[in-house]
Amino acid sequence: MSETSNIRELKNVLEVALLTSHQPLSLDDMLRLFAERMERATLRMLLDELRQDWAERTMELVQVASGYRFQAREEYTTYLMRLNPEKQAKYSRAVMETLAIIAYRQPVTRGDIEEIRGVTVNPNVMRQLQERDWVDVVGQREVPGRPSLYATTKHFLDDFNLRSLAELPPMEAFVQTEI
Amino acid sequence: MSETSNIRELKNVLEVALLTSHQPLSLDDMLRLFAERMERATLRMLLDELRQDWAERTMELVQVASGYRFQAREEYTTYLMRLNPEKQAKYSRAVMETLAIIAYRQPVTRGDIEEIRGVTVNPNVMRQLQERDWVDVVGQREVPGRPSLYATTKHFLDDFNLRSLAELPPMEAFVQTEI
Amino acid sequence: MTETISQGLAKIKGEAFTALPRDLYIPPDALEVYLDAFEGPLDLLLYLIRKHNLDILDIPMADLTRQYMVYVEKMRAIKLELAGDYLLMSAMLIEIKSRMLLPKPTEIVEEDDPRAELVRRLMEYEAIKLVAQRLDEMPKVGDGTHVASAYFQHISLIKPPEVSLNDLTEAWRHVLKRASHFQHHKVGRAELSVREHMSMILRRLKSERMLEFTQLFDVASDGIPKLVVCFLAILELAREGLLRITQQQAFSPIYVQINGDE
Repeated sequence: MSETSNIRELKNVLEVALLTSHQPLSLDDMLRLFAERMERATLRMLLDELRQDWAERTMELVQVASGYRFQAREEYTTYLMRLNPEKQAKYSRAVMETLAIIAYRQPVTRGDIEEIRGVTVNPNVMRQLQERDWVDVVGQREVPGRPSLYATTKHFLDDFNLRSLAELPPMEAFVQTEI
Repeated sequence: MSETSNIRELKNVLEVALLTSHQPLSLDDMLRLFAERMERATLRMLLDELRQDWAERTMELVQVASGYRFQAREEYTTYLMRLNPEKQAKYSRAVMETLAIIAYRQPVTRGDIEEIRGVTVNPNVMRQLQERDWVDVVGQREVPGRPSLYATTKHFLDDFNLRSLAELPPMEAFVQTEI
Repeated sequence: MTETISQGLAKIKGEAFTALPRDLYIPPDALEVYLDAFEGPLDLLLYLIRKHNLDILDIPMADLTRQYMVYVEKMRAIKLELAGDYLLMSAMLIEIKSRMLLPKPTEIVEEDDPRAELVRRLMEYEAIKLVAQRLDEMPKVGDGTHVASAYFQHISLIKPPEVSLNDLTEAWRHVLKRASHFQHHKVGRAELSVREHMSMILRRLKSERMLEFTQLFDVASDGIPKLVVCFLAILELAREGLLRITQQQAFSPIYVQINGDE
């Protein structure tokens, strides 16, 4: 018995997934949506149809390096900029600590970060770091759930005026004096 | 000269803004989208139409404490959960009970929470709730030591799909079991 | 009886226990987990009341106190640090019990019942416990509710927050201070560059899928130290199970790919 009876329903699942995802979805990601096996060719065809369904609408389905995403058509940018999502002038302590852990311990999973900080990682924190293009996903750890591995980006090094991570201040001094 | 020539166009702008915003948009946010002045009543009417346009579709336009947002219809949850098998770590009972006390008895001090739960509040519990932005300090009680008073945030209501505290599940009185 | 015990124990992290071993014999290891399942003295008392189907409005104090004390003794035996809040409650129970032994006035007004305060607290705690469960089960953003977050091309009008290297190291220092298991951990330059190479290699393999081992080294332009670091990074990735390194037969090319990639 098929859980998704028809093409319309399959496309709907893809549409929902793409509209609610914080980051582009790869073909592999999208294949995981369905309990049943799907050919990559079928998936590509569905995505193509979905793109056409939205051809006259507000968002467009585009393909970028790491996968597919819906994005606002350019003509709406002027409006959206007015929204001015009042970015806070400072990152929270959670954001900075998470960034520090990723910088010093990469590649790490969300679980690793939680273990080190002792608190759950707020999805918003990861989003802020990814939006700023300081952190991205470099792979999955091969354990149940295949958690994403996060690492800092080149852009992070640029913004902090570093040529490589080796230029980050070493921590020996702190640890010894501190505890 | 009107920049948005017709209702269709106005609704499109709202649709794009709501689909790309990570957080709910208030009426004031949405009024900022348009260069021209718009009545709140007009905006409400447009939102209502937009909700109807999506009535048969994958996402629904809902209203929560801090505004409006599009979210995936419940029937897609099963699919979407497969996308992130990396489950959000569950909060402990201590965290959830503390949250419940703050939600239902706010504003409360740590002492109040300890009195109700009969155990000391672990500072880590408060930290988790504050980091998630579900709880914050709204003042001090004017007693010796001036302990902080905690309350839930708008963000808490948003995350729990609530428009106000009045929508919290009702507290049940103690039930004598038959077993 | 043993059957009910094991059933109850199996559900430890989930719902409240459904079965309490009447004789209280639980293997010592299990007992620790078992007692851990209680959130405090009130939770334990509620459990006992539910379990023995006692009337909350007319609690038999002698019974309840006795049962409670049995548990507390067990706790004292294995987890002394837990006992603080529990001991306080023992004292309260005993006090209530003794006050009930005092000669009563002919007419008992409800407020005079020494149990009133305890009952009020138990009822309040149970109500909170129930709504906490409800809250936990509600779909919420990040757990069951999926909100729209499609992309749009930001034009940077808003200056993003400024962060200095100092802020970052300060944050890291905080983390170290808190995470006690980091106490002896040193993050030196050498290790950092290995970690950096680990990320770089993963990134490259993500786009190119499979590479020949030698392709990972740029012998022409990288100095020896960098080559060594790169090699260490490959070893570390292999150790963490992130890479799959294959070779068809001796002396044939060695291939490196991300573990789990088809």
